[in-house]
Amino acid sequence: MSLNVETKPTVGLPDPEPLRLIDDEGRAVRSSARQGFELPPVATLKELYRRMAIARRWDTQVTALTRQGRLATYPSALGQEACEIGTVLAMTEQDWLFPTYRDSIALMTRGIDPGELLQGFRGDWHSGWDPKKHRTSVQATPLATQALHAVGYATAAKLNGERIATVTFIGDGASSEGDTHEAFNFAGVWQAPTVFVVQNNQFAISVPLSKQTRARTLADRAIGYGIPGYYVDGNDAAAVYAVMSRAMERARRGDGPTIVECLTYRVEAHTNSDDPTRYRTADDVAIWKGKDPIERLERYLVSQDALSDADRDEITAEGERKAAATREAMSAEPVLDPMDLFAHVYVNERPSLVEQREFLKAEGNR
Amino acid sequence: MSLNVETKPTVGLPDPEPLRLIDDEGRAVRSSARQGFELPPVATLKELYRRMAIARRWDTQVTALTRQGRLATYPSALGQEACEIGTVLAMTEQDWLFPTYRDSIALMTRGIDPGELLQGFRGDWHSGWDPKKHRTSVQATPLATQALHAVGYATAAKLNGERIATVTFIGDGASSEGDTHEAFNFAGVWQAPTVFVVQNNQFAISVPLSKQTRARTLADRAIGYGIPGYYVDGNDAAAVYAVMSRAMERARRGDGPTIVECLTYRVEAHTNSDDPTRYRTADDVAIWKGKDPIERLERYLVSQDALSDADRDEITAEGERKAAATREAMSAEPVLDPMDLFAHVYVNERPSLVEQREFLKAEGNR
Amino acid sequence: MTTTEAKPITMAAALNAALRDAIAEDPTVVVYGEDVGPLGGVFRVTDGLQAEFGENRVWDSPLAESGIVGTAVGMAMYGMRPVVEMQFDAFSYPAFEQIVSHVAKMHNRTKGRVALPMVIRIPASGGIGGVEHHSDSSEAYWTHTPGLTVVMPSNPADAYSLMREAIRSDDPVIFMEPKSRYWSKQEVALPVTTEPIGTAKVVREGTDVTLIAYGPTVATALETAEMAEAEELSIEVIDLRSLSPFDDATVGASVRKTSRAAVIHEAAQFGGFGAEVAARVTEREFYHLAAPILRITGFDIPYPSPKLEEYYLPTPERILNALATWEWELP
Amino acid sequence: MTTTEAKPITMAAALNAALRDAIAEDPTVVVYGEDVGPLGGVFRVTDGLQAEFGENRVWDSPLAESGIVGTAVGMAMYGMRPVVEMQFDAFSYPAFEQIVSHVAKMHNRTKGRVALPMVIRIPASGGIGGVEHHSDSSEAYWTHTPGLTVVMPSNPADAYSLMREAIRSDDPVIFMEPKSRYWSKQEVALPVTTEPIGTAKVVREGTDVTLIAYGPTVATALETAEMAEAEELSIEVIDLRSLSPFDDATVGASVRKTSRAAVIHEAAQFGGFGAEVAARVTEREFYHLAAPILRITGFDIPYPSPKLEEYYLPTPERILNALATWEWELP
Ligand SMILES: Cc1ncc(C[n+]2csc(CCOP(=O)(O)OP(=O)(O)O)c2C)c(N)n1
Ligand SMILES: Cc1ncc(C[n+]2csc(CCOP(=O)(O)OP(=O)(O)O)c2C)c(N)n1
Ligand SMILES: [Mg+2]
Ligand SMILES: [Mg+2]
Repeated sequence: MSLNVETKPTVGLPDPEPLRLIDDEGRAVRSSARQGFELPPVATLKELYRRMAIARRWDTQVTALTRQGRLATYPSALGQEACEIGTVLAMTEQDWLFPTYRDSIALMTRGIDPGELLQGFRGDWHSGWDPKKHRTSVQATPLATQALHAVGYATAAKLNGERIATVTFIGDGASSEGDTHEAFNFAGVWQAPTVFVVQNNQFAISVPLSKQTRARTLADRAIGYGIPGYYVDGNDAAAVYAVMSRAMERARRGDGPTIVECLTYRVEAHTNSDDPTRYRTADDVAIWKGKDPIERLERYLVSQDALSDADRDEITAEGERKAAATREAMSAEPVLDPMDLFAHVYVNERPSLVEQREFLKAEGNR
Repeated sequence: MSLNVETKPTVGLPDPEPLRLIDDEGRAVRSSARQGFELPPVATLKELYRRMAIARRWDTQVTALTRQGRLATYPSALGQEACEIGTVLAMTEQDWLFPTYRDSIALMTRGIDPGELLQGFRGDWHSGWDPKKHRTSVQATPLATQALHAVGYATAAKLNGERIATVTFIGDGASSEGDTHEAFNFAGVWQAPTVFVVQNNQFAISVPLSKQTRARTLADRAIGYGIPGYYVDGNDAAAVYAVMSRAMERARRGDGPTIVECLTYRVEAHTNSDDPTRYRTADDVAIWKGKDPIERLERYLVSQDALSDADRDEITAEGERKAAATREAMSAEPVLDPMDLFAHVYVNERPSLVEQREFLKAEGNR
Repeated sequence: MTTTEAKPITMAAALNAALRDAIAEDPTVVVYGEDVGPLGGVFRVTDGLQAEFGENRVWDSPLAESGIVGTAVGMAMYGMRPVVEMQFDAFSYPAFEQIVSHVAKMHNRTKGRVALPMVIRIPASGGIGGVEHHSDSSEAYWTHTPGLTVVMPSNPADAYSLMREAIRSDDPVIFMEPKSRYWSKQEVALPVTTEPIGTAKVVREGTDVTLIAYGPTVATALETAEMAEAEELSIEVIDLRSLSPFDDATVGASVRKTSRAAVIHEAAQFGGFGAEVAARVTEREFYHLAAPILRITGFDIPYPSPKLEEYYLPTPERILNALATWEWELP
Repeated sequence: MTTTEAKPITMAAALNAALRDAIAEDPTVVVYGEDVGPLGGVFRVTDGLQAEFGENRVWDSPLAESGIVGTAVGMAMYGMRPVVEMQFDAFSYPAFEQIVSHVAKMHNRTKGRVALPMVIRIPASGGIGGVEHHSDSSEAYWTHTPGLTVVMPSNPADAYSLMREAIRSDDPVIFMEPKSRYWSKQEVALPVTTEPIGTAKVVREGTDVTLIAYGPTVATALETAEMAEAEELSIEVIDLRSLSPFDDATVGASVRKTSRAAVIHEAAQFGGFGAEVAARVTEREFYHLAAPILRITGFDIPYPSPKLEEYYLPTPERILNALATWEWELP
């Protein structure tokens, strides 16, 4: 495409220390260490906190429902709320999200009804919401494949003169797939308005990061595509939000893609059917529980006198409301129509599928 | 594997100026600009020159034979002799090469008989030599796929305690494929003794480098894998040889992989069936013809009084001998046995293929 | 719109005209892939399109097939109609996951909310003396994948018409272009509309045997029919055109008439598309069949090197020999 | 060597024992893939192997299937016997190019000079309530590819024996493990040697109909045969075990005896492996067949979500209904 400018970019390597704006203890990091980013305003931090707390409550509820057998499977994002919510709040409604199975809380936060959202994991239908309505694609299972969709969508928008950006989440494990490379590279060459959020939660099911890459950071890859890369403390919602906001503006402005690695930790098992005791110790998990993104931001807000009892009550109530709605949605036994199996395979009707549908119908009537 | 050391490497970005030891005019580059590399001894430079000149003569002969219809196709490496020969001379006989269709002159230089070597391009059989005898794999057509074979072979050798290295050539176009990424990454994580030679000849058929990457250099990717990367003037055989020698020793020593980008130019058409006038001007080509790797080294050797008339005569004679042998080999009409079609599909005999072979045999007898 | 008097044009030119007309007519149509820009594709099917429509409609992408198809999925989600090229069958394999797990499934998994109107062009099959990996016939991989539409024209008129329809279709289409027929000519006036996707066509009537062919083997079947006339064997030839959906009605009617059929393709026989043809026609027309449906196809070996491909490809002689093995007097 | 008295073991345990014995016996055998190390694989097939043999024999690779298969090609060229895992059928697709263009072709293109003794394990098919992309049946893609050997055991004894043979084979083997049978038990004494690759087995004798099944559908076919007894229909069941090579002799003999056959699989019907079975058996045994060979298979749709898979999978009822559609009195 002619859209790509022919000058070579000058991008440096990301700082080897993950960028953080609020430290583990909930204190603002001194400005000189902020790599040029500003702490978002308190109102924004409060909203980040609020949405993370609600997401945590909801995620815990879904895990519980899964244990009770109400869902077939559920990959929890517990501990990764700063990455997920920091990203989503930096998006506008017009931006598109291309998520993975891990990112249900991001989708919930983007406003997708939990009943629709969880259809796939309950096992009713592969995907339950209208991607176009929520500008949020299906949750991709084949790893890294969705990153290319994000680049394609963004490029089409750019060709069409629409000033939006797309975001895609990629796991540390998925970063090893060829598609991640191709997505980074196409985005670089086409200067696609896409922000890649590499959620480095340090595990791909059981496989630790050290078996996935020998690089210092995954963000170090960015320079190989002429793309700016950031290495961010993924348990610091303020930092994720600040970096994502800048990257999204850059993309919408037409200045191209960004790779943002968020270093975090998968606190829960990979899914309910995983047994993490086989590959990591409770101590490891405890260390990372100690770096909890929600508690960290809470401490900061408390230190700023920015979190009233009324705020807390409202957040708790909203979390409980979401949890209750989800419990209710998941306890209903949906009536599924097996004839739907044939309805959406093609847009254009196929005689052979009509035959097969009639066959199944006849079997039901037998 | 446990073989990979758990410490993170410290590798820097390659210099943005391609490393050269002998400049366009055939003068030795001053030591301060040599990035810590030494000019190889004159005897080595002479051998590089000699082999390049022979390769050039041979390549030209094969192109001519192709134009005469003796071969189905031939991808010439004219202008890329420094990359090809500089690489091959840095290898020992024990090292393995995993080449592409572009690298016939490397294979010829490694001692593969031209008749066997060209079987594939003549159309007799897919590949004509014994890879094990020459420690040289088949010429890969599906782009970048061979890079993974090189990594696997190297890793197996390492697991087996054998101190060899593998080399693979990758084109600038092929560097965009997912397999290139996976090969770099596996090599980094497994610390495979593999040297990746990215022959950046600035075109993938008609597609110029600017549509292939937005990075400053392809070698910039190396840091994203924790692998050392070099950006080398691919028309300077001395530089290619020096960097490759260091990389190969490093690999054989057990210190892991290296990525070496050699900046060069594809002077000929992609293959005989290509029409480069559609996508580049004669002027562009002329510029690069002016940077000819063989002339450059010749000038240096002459300036050192290192090239006698006897040397020149010997080289010309050897080149003509190779060319004549190839003409002869390619003018013979090989007798092919269609029954071979069924002989090698499996090691274990298959009744169904025996049936099909007998069917074809009966047809022939009809 | 390309409007021409009837004149002989090649399949490559017909495809080129179809792409040109589609791009001109619909601003959402974009064409990209490897070498489709200034070069016009290695088979010149996209010749001149970038010059005419600019780099925002027709462009060269990085060399990565999964990337090409994966980005096309995103573009189609946006509302574009991307037409992308895989340079040869075997070079579509890096895109296999994107095609099978996404292109084929998106409409279904979203309950019809997201359609993917995209066309994946694949210069297909052999017969052109191509070296290793340049002559695969990949149709069986795609036809077995629910969610894909797979077509393969055998002549310029169908090439034009099917391409226009494929681009207009809201379903993703694998568009296989028989390489060996690119330069075959036919008298056609453009634009031309032939039978729609899903329709096979009787291209020669006959009474004794039905030869079922598609793409490159249609010419072989017609030649066979010609030769058979001398032996007073009347051969009907069907050009499938659309492999998926499959036109059971047209094929069934012919087989009920002739009672004998053979399917001809270049791909390896084992698990090839001919297996589906034979199985489904037998299922439906068993009591009308006087003999088993034969498959005259490639052998179960990798596609041969150029000098050996003549032994591999189905020829009229091989087809006639095969027909002679039937027990014509039985049952 | 695992030596046990006859006792009930699961297919997962049998596979685990086979891998253990192969690693112990042959120093060139290595096992790698995603999560095969400390976790022992998501289905525990490699459980305990890394602890027993160390990280240089069994290890977790980066998450990239093309990388896994591509490096295994290189290892096999070196003389190793890599056994690699694709976590689910659909996740083998990124490796499609390496498998089809290299694994399948290396021995042939080098005129037999380079063999690739490697095994690609694929936990296959559905029936376990897996979410999207976790229940594909990919066998038709592999069986259509010349150069590959494709096996699929249905029971623990075969799982052990076929795995040992696959690892010893100098040809590359696609080893499909029916996920829904991983926990099914059988009384077996290890080590056990059953029929070799290339051999199908009559697992139940009968006289009226032959049911041809493999992997997960063998149990379904046996259950059908049991139920049919009540209706005084005598069903013979064949477990194919080896899809490629295909055992024409065993299947042919059975069909000549029963005159009627049906093939049962989970994959979509169109272009599925059943098409090959139906086509080739019909070709060879046409004059012995009293009815067309039926295919009772998945529908031509993407594999359904967990709550709908029961409507998709072939059941004994569906099979019996299908058999009832034959015109039993004809011809
Ligand atoms: C192509 C592909 N290969 C394998 C899998 C099986 N799988 C599902 S999740 C997973 C681990 C992914 O790890 P990561 O990318 O780090 O994401 P996380 O689960 O940690 O969020 C694997 C191997 C898959 N879904 N797709
Ligand atoms: C996977 C794959 N896609 C496409 C092709 C067709 N093709 C053959 S060579 C080539 C260009 C390769 O360019 P580059 O990697 O720069 O190598 P060069 O030919 O310049 O040496 C293409 C597109 C292929 N061989 N393999
Ligand atoms: Mg992870
Ligand atoms: Mg190139």
